Amino acid sequence: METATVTNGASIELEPAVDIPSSCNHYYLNMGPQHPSTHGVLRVLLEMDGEYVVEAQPVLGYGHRMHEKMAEHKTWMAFMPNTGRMDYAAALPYNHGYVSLFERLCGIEVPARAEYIRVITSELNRIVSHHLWLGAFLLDLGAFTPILYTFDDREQVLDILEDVTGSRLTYCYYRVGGVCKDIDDKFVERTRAFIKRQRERFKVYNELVTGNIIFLKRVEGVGIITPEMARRYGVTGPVLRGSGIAYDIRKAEPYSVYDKFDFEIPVGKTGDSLDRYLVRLEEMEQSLRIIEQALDQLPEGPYLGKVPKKLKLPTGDSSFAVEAARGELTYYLVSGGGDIPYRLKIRVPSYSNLSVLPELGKGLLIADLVAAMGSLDLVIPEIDR
Amino acid sequence: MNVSTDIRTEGKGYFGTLWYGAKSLLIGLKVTLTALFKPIVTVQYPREECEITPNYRGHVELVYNPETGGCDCIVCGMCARACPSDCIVVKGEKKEGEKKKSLTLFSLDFTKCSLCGSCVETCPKGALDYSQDYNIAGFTREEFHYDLIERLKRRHQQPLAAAAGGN
Amino acid sequence: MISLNLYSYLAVAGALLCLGLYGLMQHRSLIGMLISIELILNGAGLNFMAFNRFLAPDPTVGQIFALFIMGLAAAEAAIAVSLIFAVYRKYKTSDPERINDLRG
Amino acid sequence: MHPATEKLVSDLQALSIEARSCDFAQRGYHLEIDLEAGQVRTLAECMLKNDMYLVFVGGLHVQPATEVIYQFASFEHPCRVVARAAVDGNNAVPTISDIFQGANWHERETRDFFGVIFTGHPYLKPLILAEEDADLKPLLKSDADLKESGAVRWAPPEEPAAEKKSPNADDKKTEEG
Amino acid sequence: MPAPQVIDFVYVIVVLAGGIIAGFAPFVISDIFRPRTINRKTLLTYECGMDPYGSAWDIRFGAAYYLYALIFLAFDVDILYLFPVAAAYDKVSGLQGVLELVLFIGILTLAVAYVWVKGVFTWAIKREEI
Amino acid sequence: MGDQERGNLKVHSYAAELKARLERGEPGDLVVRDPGPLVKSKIADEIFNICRANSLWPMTFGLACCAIEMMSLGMARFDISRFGSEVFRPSPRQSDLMIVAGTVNKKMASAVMTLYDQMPSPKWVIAMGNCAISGGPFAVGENYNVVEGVDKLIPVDVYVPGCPPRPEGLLEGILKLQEKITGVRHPFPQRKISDAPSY
Amino acid sequence: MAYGTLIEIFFYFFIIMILFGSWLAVTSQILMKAVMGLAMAMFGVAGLYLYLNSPFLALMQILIYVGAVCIMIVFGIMVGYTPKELAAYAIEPKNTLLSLAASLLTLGVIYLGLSKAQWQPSPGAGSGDFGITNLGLNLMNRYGLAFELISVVLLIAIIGAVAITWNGKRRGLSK
Amino acid sequence: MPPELLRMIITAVLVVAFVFLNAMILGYMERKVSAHIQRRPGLMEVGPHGVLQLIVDGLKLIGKQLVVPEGASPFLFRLAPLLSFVPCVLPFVVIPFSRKLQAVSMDVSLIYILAMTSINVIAILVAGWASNNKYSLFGTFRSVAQAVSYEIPMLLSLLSVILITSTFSLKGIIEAQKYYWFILIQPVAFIIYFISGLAETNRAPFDMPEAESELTAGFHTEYSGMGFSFFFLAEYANMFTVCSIATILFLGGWKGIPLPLGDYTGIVWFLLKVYGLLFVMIWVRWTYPRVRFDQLMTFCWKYLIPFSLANLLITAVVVKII
Ligand code: SF4
Ligand code: SF4
Ligand code: SF4
Repeated sequence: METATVTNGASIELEPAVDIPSSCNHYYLNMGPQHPSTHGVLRVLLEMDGEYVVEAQPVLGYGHRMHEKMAEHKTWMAFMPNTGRMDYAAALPYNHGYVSLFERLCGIEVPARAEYIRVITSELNRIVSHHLWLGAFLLDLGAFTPILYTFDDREQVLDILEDVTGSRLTYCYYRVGGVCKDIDDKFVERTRAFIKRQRERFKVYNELVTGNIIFLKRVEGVGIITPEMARRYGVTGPVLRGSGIAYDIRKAEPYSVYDKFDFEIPVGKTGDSLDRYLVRLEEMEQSLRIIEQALDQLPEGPYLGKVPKKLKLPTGDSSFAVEAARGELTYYLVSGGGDIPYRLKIRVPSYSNLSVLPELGKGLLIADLVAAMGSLDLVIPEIDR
Repeated sequence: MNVSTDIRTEGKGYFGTLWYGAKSLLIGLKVTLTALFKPIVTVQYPREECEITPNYRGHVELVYNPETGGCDCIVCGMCARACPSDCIVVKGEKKEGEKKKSLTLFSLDFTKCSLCGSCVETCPKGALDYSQDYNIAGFTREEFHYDLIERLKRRHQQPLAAAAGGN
Repeated sequence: MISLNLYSYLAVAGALLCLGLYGLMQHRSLIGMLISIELILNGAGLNFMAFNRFLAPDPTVGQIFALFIMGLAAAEAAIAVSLIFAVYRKYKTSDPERINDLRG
Repeated sequence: MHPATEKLVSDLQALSIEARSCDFAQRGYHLEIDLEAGQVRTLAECMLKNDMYLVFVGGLHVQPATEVIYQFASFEHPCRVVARAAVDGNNAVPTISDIFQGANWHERETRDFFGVIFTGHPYLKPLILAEEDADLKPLLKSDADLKESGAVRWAPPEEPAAEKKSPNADDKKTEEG
Repeated sequence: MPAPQVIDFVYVIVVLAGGIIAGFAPFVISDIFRPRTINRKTLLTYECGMDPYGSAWDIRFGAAYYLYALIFLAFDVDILYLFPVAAAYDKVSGLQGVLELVLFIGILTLAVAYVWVKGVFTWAIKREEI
Repeated sequence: MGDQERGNLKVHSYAAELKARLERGEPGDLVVRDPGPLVKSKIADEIFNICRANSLWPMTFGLACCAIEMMSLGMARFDISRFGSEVFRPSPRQSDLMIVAGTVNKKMASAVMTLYDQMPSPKWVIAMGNCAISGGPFAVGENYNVVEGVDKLIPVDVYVPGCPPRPEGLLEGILKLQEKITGVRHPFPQRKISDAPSY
Repeated sequence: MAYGTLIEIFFYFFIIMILFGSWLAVTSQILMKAVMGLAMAMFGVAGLYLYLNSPFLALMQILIYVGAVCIMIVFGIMVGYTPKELAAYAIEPKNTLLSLAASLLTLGVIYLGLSKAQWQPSPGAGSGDFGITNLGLNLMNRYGLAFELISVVLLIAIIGAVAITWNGKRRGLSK
Repeated sequence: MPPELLRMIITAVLVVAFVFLNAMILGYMERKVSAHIQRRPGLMEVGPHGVLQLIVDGLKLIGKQLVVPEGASPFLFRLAPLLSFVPCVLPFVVIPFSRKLQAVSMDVSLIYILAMTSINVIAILVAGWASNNKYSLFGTFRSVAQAVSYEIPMLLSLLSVILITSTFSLKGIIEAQKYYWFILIQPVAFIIYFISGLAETNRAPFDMPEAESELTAGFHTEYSGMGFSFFFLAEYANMFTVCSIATILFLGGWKGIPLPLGDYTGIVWFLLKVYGLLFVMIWVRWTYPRVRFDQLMTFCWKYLIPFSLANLLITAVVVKII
């Protein structure tokens, strides 16, 4: 066997990297960057006291991919693939915000059909993202089977989306002025079938997960985010709604054709992990409703409007907020003319959702920290950009 | 709409929790047991091919034009310019007695491609399309620096050879 | 047949006692001392059992004694370790000598 | 304008911060504010009082001085505010991370990318970049690309159509708030 | 002549030997054939891909775990005393046996009750002051 | 302990080593010491190789978008477990295969190298996705952070291109790796595809 | 007879186990190893109990000492010591000699005692019912009081230990 | 060589072989059952329906490098897997597979099994401590606190059966279930025993020490190759032991519909029952999330122990009344 340099079993000679005073019970623990529950490449530096977390300090940047830098060197279309890669779990809302930003800045009309297609596909993508989250969250809680069930459902949507967009994950489907491919009857049919199927699946989720006493005990009262805390941190999306604030960009600043649909904003009461879980489940149902209505109302017409071949951006700045799967996504673009943005600031939802963690994690048990982190629905490369 | 329902266990009491918990656990077991006897959903890949949608975006590929027996590319270089990751290199030369340039090199570095579709969309002649290669893997990265003309030739050996002979 | 000889058991018990004593003086940590005490108690238990087997008319007495010794050893270990824990928490050290320093 | 937004504008007025209202359909925000570096904390406090939340803090590398951009919005009513503050001579602005805790990381990130120093920040260490790259400041423009701060603003309302033929140019009116 | 139960335990010891051999054999085979490459950080303690902070031996865990072990220790020994009693339970006279057992278990229950009331079993989800 | 105090916690990294490796452009001298097996036997090696090829336990290690497709591969639709590789081990000590699924940037690079080092040999690496192969969409002129290909850090055995590759692609990669280990490609006779799975 | 020898061999084996284990327990600098030694010695003693006709006690020995006391001690080590502190506990030679002398002296005394004493096996010794049932009967009848008392002792041990260790406030009790 | 000695050696070989075989069957079963619960085929390609997979896995682990990390205690680090594996073999000696298929019949068999399984805890402690890895140590603490806590309801529920039978001999207990299985008169004890058994063997939903999402791989985080596989062998052997005790005490052991050569073929019923229980264990594992550590302990002390104490008392009284 390979022997270590310290041979007699005592680590007396081993100097610890950090000199923690021996009177201190606390110790440091790296959780991540490679850790099953940090969903990729988040690293949380924990200061622990036994099972309790004294301080949880996320260390970001292990997935930093220079999106903001790249945006400043590319035309809008060339940056398009990047938007789909920031939040790979729900790429279409990112595409949506990005193209809408340019449409807003340059005042480009989008055909109604294109807007409907966007809404349908975005909502499908939101459901996919929630599927992924649901599975991963339960995996964090130690249940392995639900993730296979949700992925099974997810594959159904991915099939539908792949048929129209050509890819399964990192979509690059929308274009300024519309979408790059029309949907057909088969799409409508399959989507309707999916809606029916998904409604039935909710029952399975509820039986297997929601009602389960172990699950409830794991999430009840864990990781409470109060509305006041949410405001200070700028928490968004289902996390915010779980805290009881009914704020949804789709309602607050209706973009695209969201004002034409009848849907509700689910909100929680206590702001614990259970509320966030329930909010997301209900959101899936609401998305299904939106898709249903959109399919019913789907107008005929072109799917790609008239767009100048080379987009000339006016000087000035513009901001566009959309409700991505994880919350408010804001693109803020500063343009100095030409066809390349001068600066594109992307405010991603998980960023602020994660920034709660140091306060949220204080004094939590490590198992609760994992549960709370899972309920925040983090996509790390989105945070790091 | 408020989602907080009566499922919370708080305040259910000692025996209430026990009763509720036992019931919920049994229901959970029922779900997995029914799943155990349902058919599997797996597509067993190397043995069963799954259907790939015709819209699948594989790496880009030159489109074969049965009329000319080659491709329609006019070596305008639009695709190469549109590509955000500079994966495409197009070269052509003007042969004697021909109006258009003819394609001599069309290389694609697939390892940098992000499958954005710019090249396909910008091509004025529609000479590019996505392939259906969804299951590629190799031992070196150079294997994915494709020479698309070569690939086109291999796909349509006969017609291209005939066309070459005719020239 | 040394396994049928009372003295071999007594000798082992004696060895346990001596080693325990040695350890008791040797170890400077409370836990080490506890370990040594456990050894001594074991020696005693062994003694009881040996006498029970070879000398006593009633075969249960020695067994019950040995059982009780085990119970007492467990209780003693529990209390001792919790004392160590309390001492540690109070003085942030478990070294008996340092505890003296701190008090003095 | 929503009454709550009006109250915000008047509150800001009282703090001698002037907010101009903008056309939402084109810009995606309702109020625009230009700030001195020293006013940042006043603004943030006022925003917190008016129940706004912080959307982001970002940098913008322009001449003559790097600008720090703050965006605020409200959960209750449609109101989005963009505030720009140019850094002072030391490349610094005061931190607002004690007012809006969410700003903590945004400020660290801005330091990473632009090298802006947020005075009073509790822990201004690299967040996104590796420790070795602490001085990289990747989003700083090269001299060739660097623009005047005026060159990235919406043109004043007097001369909208003259300069560029933006389709929505006639909508572009900025009123003094 | 050894007592018969010793023969039973000779079986046990032979199986023990078998187990030890079975335990060592794979290690030996493995020792012969396995590769032994050492990279720069192969011998470093794993901590999610980072260099660990300090040694794990410097950690002192909280009282909670330790308390469980402690209560267990006393409890376990208590229950073990019940073993011979249970084996003889059908032979003792009715009332006396029941009484003694009830008394014994009652004392045991007292211990649980005490610890329960003390709140050892109640972990706070969130520790307020650290 | 406050933030300031944490400031003096040195974040250890391979910084210098990383720089050198990136400049060299290839992994270079990874091995510190390799005495080799006590007995080198060809037959034993072949037997072990067959076993190794059929029991590749990957490490749970996802970096970005591609990781989701890697997860998909473990899920019911694709089911990597048919090849005995569903045992995603969270600890590198127990895994044989590192699937680098996603973008490796400079900050992550040292962790990738550490994890690779901590895997006991024999070990293999699959670079999944264009990012892991060459930096993918991020290998552009203004790149300041992304490592252009994980093969600059650690030796890569199989490359699976795509952005992201379909799970079948990764499966193909694993089959390729089996081919590399054993030297032969196992034939998979095509079965007639059953009707679309009923749900 | 083959068993006889085999059994004798095992007897030596157990004795060696006891001696080696307890030697490890008292001399090892690493407390963890000391506990391992203790466990080993306990096993040996359990083996000797077998030879003393009491498999039940042998098993109890394992259950209580190995399964409970050793675990307790390990917890104690983990809670109370760090290797750095243990480094401070190096054995001083003077101390060693002293303790060695003391224990050797004890050994001598015991030896003297043993050689002087003349124990006569009482009639019927070693032939009674060593079984667990008989033990239980005696425990219920003749030693009933002791049986109850030991549970009281253990109750007090639990209460005492919890009272010493438990500091409710530190954990921020929610109830 | 005396025939008795030969018998001993054969016993040893059979027992050890069975431990390995059992691990393979269980490993295969676990992976197949979980796969089908999740609606996928599971092992397929290595051997027909993947039956050779576990052998292949085992051989691979043999051919894998063993890493003893720097800073670990080398001796204890290597000792731990053996310490975990070897005692797991021992209980098989006394398990009565059928009336005549039992190597040794002691009158304290049950205590013997309990004593042997309790050694596993020490192995876990040593493994976790010797690794000098925080995750391992963490897993160790949890695992040990859990194992010791759940030992109490386990013992108590066993005692309620012993009060009825008044014997610790496994054979005797089975014979005592002449007319009915004890699960009928001791259902509470059975449930408590089964739950405690799940926790004792660290199976989900009580798989604290291996809680992947929190502690990576728990106490065996640092173990590679054979070291790791021995922990698995031990886990599976322990599962078998726990389930066979449940079968013997509550489900009538080898009893079932009489078969020819009943004294030997009882093993069919015995194994059917044991693997049935093991199936339930696997089924449960793939259904539930993991409970939190403190809830686990709370559940034990607040529910299981009071209930089993009550059950014991009631049994004690009822036995005397009848
Ligand atoms: S799809 Fe996009 S990245 Fe790929 S070659 Fe075409 S333009 Fe380039
Ligand atoms: S854009 Fe089309 S025609 Fe032009 S070079 Fe590319 S493939 Fe050829
Ligand atoms: S290759 Fe494409 S999909 Fe994969 S990580 Fe890179 S950007 Fe994401």
